Amino acid sequence: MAMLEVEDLKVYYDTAEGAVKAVDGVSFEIEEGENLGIVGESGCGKSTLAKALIGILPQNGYIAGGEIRFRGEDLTEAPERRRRELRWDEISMIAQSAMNALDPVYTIRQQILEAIEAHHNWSRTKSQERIDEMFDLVGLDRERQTDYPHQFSGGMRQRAMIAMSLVLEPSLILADEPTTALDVIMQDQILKRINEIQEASSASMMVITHDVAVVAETCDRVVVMYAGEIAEEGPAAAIFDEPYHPYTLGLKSAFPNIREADQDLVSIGGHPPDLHDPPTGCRFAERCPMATEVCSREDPPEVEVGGLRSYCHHVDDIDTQLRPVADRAETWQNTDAADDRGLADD
Amino acid sequence: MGKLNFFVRRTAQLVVTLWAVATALFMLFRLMPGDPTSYIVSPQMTPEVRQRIIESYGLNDPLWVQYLRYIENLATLDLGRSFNTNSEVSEILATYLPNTLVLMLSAFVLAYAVGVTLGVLTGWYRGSRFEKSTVVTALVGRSIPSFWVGILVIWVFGATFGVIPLSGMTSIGTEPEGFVDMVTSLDFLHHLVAPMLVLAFYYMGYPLLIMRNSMLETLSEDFIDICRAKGLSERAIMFRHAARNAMLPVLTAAAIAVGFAIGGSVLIETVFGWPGIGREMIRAVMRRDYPVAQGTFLVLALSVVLMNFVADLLYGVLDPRVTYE
Amino acid sequence: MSQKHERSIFADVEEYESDEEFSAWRRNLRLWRSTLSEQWRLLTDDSLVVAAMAILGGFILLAFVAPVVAPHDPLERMYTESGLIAKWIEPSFLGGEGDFLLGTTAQGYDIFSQLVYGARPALLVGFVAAVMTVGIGTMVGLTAGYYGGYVDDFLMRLVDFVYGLPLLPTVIVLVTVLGAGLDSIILAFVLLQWRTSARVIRALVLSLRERAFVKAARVSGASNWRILSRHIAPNVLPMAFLYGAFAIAWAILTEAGVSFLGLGDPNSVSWGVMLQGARVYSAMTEGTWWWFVPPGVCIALVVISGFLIGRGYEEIVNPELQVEQ
Amino acid sequence: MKEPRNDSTRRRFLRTVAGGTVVGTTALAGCSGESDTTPAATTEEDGSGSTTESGDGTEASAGGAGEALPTYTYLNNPANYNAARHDAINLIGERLNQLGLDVGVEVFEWGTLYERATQEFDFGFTTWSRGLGLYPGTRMPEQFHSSNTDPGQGNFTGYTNEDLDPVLMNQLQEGDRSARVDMLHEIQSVINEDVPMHPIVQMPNPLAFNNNQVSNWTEHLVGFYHMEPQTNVEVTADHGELRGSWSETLGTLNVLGYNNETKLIHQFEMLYDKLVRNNSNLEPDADLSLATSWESPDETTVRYQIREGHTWHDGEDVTPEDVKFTLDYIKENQVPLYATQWEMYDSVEVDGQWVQVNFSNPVGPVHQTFSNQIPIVPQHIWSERSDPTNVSVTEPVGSGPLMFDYWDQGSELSLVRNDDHWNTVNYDRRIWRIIPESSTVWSLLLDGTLNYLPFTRIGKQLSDNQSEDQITVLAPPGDGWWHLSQNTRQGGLDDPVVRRAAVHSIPKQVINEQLLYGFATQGWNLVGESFGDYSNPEVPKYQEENGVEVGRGLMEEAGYTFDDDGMAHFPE
Repeated sequence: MAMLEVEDLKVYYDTAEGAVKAVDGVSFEIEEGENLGIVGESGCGKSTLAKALIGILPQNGYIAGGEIRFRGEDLTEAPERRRRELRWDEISMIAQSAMNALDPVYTIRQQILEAIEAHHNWSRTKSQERIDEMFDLVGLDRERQTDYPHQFSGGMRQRAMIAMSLVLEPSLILADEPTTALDVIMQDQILKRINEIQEASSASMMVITHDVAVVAETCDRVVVMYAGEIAEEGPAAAIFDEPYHPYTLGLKSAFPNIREADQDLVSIGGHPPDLHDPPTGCRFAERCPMATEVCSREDPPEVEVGGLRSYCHHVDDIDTQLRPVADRAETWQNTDAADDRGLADD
Repeated sequence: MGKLNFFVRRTAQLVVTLWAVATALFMLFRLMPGDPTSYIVSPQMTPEVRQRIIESYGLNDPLWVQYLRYIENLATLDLGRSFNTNSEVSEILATYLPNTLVLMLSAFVLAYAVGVTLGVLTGWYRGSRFEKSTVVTALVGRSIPSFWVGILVIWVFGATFGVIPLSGMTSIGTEPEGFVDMVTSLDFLHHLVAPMLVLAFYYMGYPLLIMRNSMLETLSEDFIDICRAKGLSERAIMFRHAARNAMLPVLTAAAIAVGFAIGGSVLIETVFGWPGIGREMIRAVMRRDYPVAQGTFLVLALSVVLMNFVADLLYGVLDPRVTYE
Repeated sequence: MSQKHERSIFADVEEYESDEEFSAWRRNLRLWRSTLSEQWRLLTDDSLVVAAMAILGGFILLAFVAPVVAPHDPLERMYTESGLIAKWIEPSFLGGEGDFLLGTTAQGYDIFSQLVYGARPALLVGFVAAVMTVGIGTMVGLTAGYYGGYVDDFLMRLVDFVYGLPLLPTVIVLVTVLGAGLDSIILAFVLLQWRTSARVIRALVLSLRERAFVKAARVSGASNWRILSRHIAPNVLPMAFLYGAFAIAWAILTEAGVSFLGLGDPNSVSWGVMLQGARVYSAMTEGTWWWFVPPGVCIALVVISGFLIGRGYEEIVNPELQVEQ
Repeated sequence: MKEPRNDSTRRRFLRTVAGGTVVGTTALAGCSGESDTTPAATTEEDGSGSTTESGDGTEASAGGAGEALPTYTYLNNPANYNAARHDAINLIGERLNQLGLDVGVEVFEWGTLYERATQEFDFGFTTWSRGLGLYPGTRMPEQFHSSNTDPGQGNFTGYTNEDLDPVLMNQLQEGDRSARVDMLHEIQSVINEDVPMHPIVQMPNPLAFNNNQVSNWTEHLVGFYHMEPQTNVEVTADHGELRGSWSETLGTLNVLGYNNETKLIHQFEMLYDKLVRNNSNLEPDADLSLATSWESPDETTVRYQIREGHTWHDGEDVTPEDVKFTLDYIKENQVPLYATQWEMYDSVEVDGQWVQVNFSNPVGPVHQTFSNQIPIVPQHIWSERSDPTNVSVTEPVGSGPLMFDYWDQGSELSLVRNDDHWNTVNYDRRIWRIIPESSTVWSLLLDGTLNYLPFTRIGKQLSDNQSEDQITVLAPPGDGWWHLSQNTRQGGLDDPVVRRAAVHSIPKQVINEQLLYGFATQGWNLVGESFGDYSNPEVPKYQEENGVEVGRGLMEEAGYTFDDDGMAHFPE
């Protein structure tokens, strides 16, 4: 049995214009000690997925169907008390931007202590030792525990965030864009640190990012999401070396590959569909260079190919039609409105 | 260094503001229609008596001399004597100010406690029917003229049902036993209830709405999500984190709220026959009792300026990000 | 969620702006129209706001057609058939003699007519005061925020000073100096209340000044006047409208309070003056609620309409308050 | 400065009633200004001749033949100051318009109104309350003497009549009562003919009380605050307290430093004794007085025998030295409130139990203008005080029938019975409560929390509530009246015919019956019937039902014409 099993999960938001189907029938598993990456553009539902897993959906968000089984226990059915017990103790998270993820009016120490006290009845000394340990682990000066967040630099804050997320030795860490807010050098440091820590502890990790490189570096297995659905899933190496879903291909081409220098960066034209009323058939069809009439009529089948689980009508043709030209920018510019409206992160 | 520096600078600013208010007031009262002496000096007094009275008020000196003396007296807290009763203005203030403070502060504290709490809840339960009805109630409280509410309350609960006293601070024939004893007496509390509630209802909307807006902003911050992810209880998040952060603008607003509070209490004191400084000010203004009007007004202005000052200092305590640059 | 106003609402105009002033202005106009109609749509989505607009609209209409609606002149003494002054007459629906819908006052004036005519000064005070306060406040805020430096320092100290004055007491003193009357009340109110919008708009301008589209305009060599009038002012206007709506409410409340204390224009009719009359003639003890309840209700309705519209608009102007999704 | 005797005397009586009227009346109470009875500050003026005729009374006739009469301003007080009077003025204004005078009624705050009328003479018509005090002749010179027409002097209507001037002065120095009566009668008939000032209504001294708790109120011309009614009244309530109310705070308890406000007169009347008080028959009465007997050996000397065995509230004896001290003290310190009085005498001597006051001029009705005015204060307390007007007195010590108990500033004053007084009150304590809202006051009177309302406002409440079982309302005639004064300096109003026409137009009946609910009596003479034989019954009455037509007729007779709008024009 996997540690976390997500089955046909649906997460919707109520809005004035109707329900937004942010996550619409997603299934995957995370094994003990495994690193799973979730990749996708902004607004594809990956952050919503994380929030649903840990149970902090905003007021108008709700789980519309499916199951989240943590070590066999269905969290969607669990009482709020139980879920609260599991939070941080078993499933913790590293937030997108540590800048805003720490309460500005309390010291770092107070905030870590608060997490401890919410779950354990440890003695002061034990808590303190644990916090010291964590500070050492993430490479922060113990003396600065009593600083306020605004006294830390961005990198330090992210380390503090990591220290906080690890303090209760959770089984699963959800890292939501752990490095986005940092500069490149700092990104690298933090990623390394995360990897080290994760290897040292036996925790599983779910890394959510739009940055393919991050996933490639840290994850064992990857789930690619598009418009609330899974596009493709499989081992990290396979996904990046030879993806079968056109979207994955495009995404891969959109990010600099550390291994292949001098590569042109491309961007996928068009924008994700309106999730109030998602299109029938393949949701990527509108932006897909390979789309045919069947794509917008029928839901794509699940296809096992090359060690991957892929959802596409045209898996068979991808090697011949798309892969050779995936690096070219014009391949992805097939739609006329090429403006990126820069939708806000959800 | 930073903190001290800030304190010194802020204090200097306070003094300058007070000086400006005092100066404006001085000029204002010299602009009042009619010769001020005509109100204190009976035209038929002997020239000697008249002269003596005018001199005793220093009204015959050139304006700038009067001004300098006025400022000098202010600095030594000498606010002059009432034109009407000859009593020292400082004495009048000492008599009425505590009464106003009791009424205003109790109403203010109540309004802030209830208003902020409801603000937290309405912010937290955004979109609920509770939120909508609370917000509308708060708006109504701010919109209905407080003096009119006071009149209705007296009419309904006082005159018709007889559950509240109609006027004053103590029952008729109650010998004063000292301020503390009076304030803690049941009789006093009975008299306090109605004006306090009317005032609090009027004050409440402001902190409530500000707190709600501030809560909404705070609740959209990432750290709230983290707090929830940490498995904290709703209450802990709502109050320890969201409310604590949302408090800051409410605090600044408190200074402004004091200004409104004073306006409200001036009217309520009049309606409820509360022997307070606001009622005394109205009397003095109506009767052209300049020294008393000046004195009471200065005290009211002082309380606003002082509140601003305190709010600034408190802000520094409550928000660790303030650096006193 | 917390998408800030990063773009000027003129963003696309500026991008394409050429020498063709004419077409630019046309674009301006079109953009304005679409922005306003969008805001109008959002505003009218809220049923409370629609109700508030309907009430306010009703009163505005009433103010215009007052002579048609009111059966009598508000200050025309009524006489009974036997030639006596028709005073303290009960409303006709309660069986009072004569044909007075809401009865008559102690002076023999028709209460309903007074109520109808009372809409005029209320709205006059509300709108004139609102336009003036917000006008002055916006000018000061723009100047201080945009030019910064000593100008800003001076203007903001001035605002600090004005903030040191409690609203109602100051208005009372000013009205005493200026002489009782509607114009004095408006003037006194404006002299104080511009402070709020000045402070808020300055803060807004400070942030606008740092936005990309303003910086870009400055780099491209646009004059101060051009930047102010084309880039900053239009973005400030929604906030100015917002404070205008609140100023209407405050002005009417202030007028009512001051008139209630007897500082209103005694030769005119307003709701505040009516309430004062009811108080002077002790209508409360007489239980003649038809005299002192309707004016209060009217004040409350108009004021709450102002607040509701203001609040509704605030939710649009300030995206933090919008329902998150 | 040496002044000829007669001249200085004349000046003395020309003073207006002092401070009280100007400053002391309250803006909110509405009853204030009704009782400004006590002549207080007066004086002597600088010798620079300001008492000479100003002569501006007759030169103002601006209007040419056939032209319309100018527009006039009728000064009105705000409704919250005195509602009934406010309404009455509006009503008279309407009638004057009907008469054909272009009169605009304008409302002014009381201080401003008074200044416009008495300092700037910027008015056509004006009305307020005027009290005459015990002796109705006291204020006659002030109001009508030709030499008193300068700004700030009492004759604000600018009326001049050289023939009347000597009469106005002499009645105040005349020792013989019947001669005084004759002179007053003459003044009344002349003024009634020329009408610079005319009484609209004679105001009563209204009192409402809860008859379950209080009884036996007796009447007195000056009002129910007087010692005689106050010692007659009986309290039947269990608490044994007389409980009254006023809308405004007292402000001070300094009997030498107040502004003659009614609310304070009410307190000091019972806290202090006076040399002589007049009873309800307006006669000096030893039973009410600190002096047990008095005599006047010559026309400038009065001797008072001081009551023996009387004590101050703190237990010290009241001695003739205290009386001498008081008189010397107020003169020495020129206490403004009693300036009229201290200017009258030169010196005071003690002779055993007797105190002799030496006046500088003959004094006529001395017990109505002097002996009944000055409160006697204890030497052992006041001798330490150098600046009597500015002393802050929080626990006054007097010798009157009530003693200070406590003063909760802004809330209430409590006075308790002085058992050692020769004329004790019939209740244990008297409470004076500050309640600004008159509606509240009535509720409290009805439920017995309060039991008497002195100086209650005349209005619908008084009228309605008198039908309640537990409420009794008394409204005996007082010494005051509402005057209609016309500015004789203005064109048109300089003609007695126009003034008479205006007086004819006053709807006295409507004002009394409808605005004053019949509590007052229609005014017809400066000195009303309440003054007994001082009132001249021969004076013709201006009380026609159809006054406007009568007035018009008068004017037409004198050659005035009326245009199509009904507005009056000067004779061709």
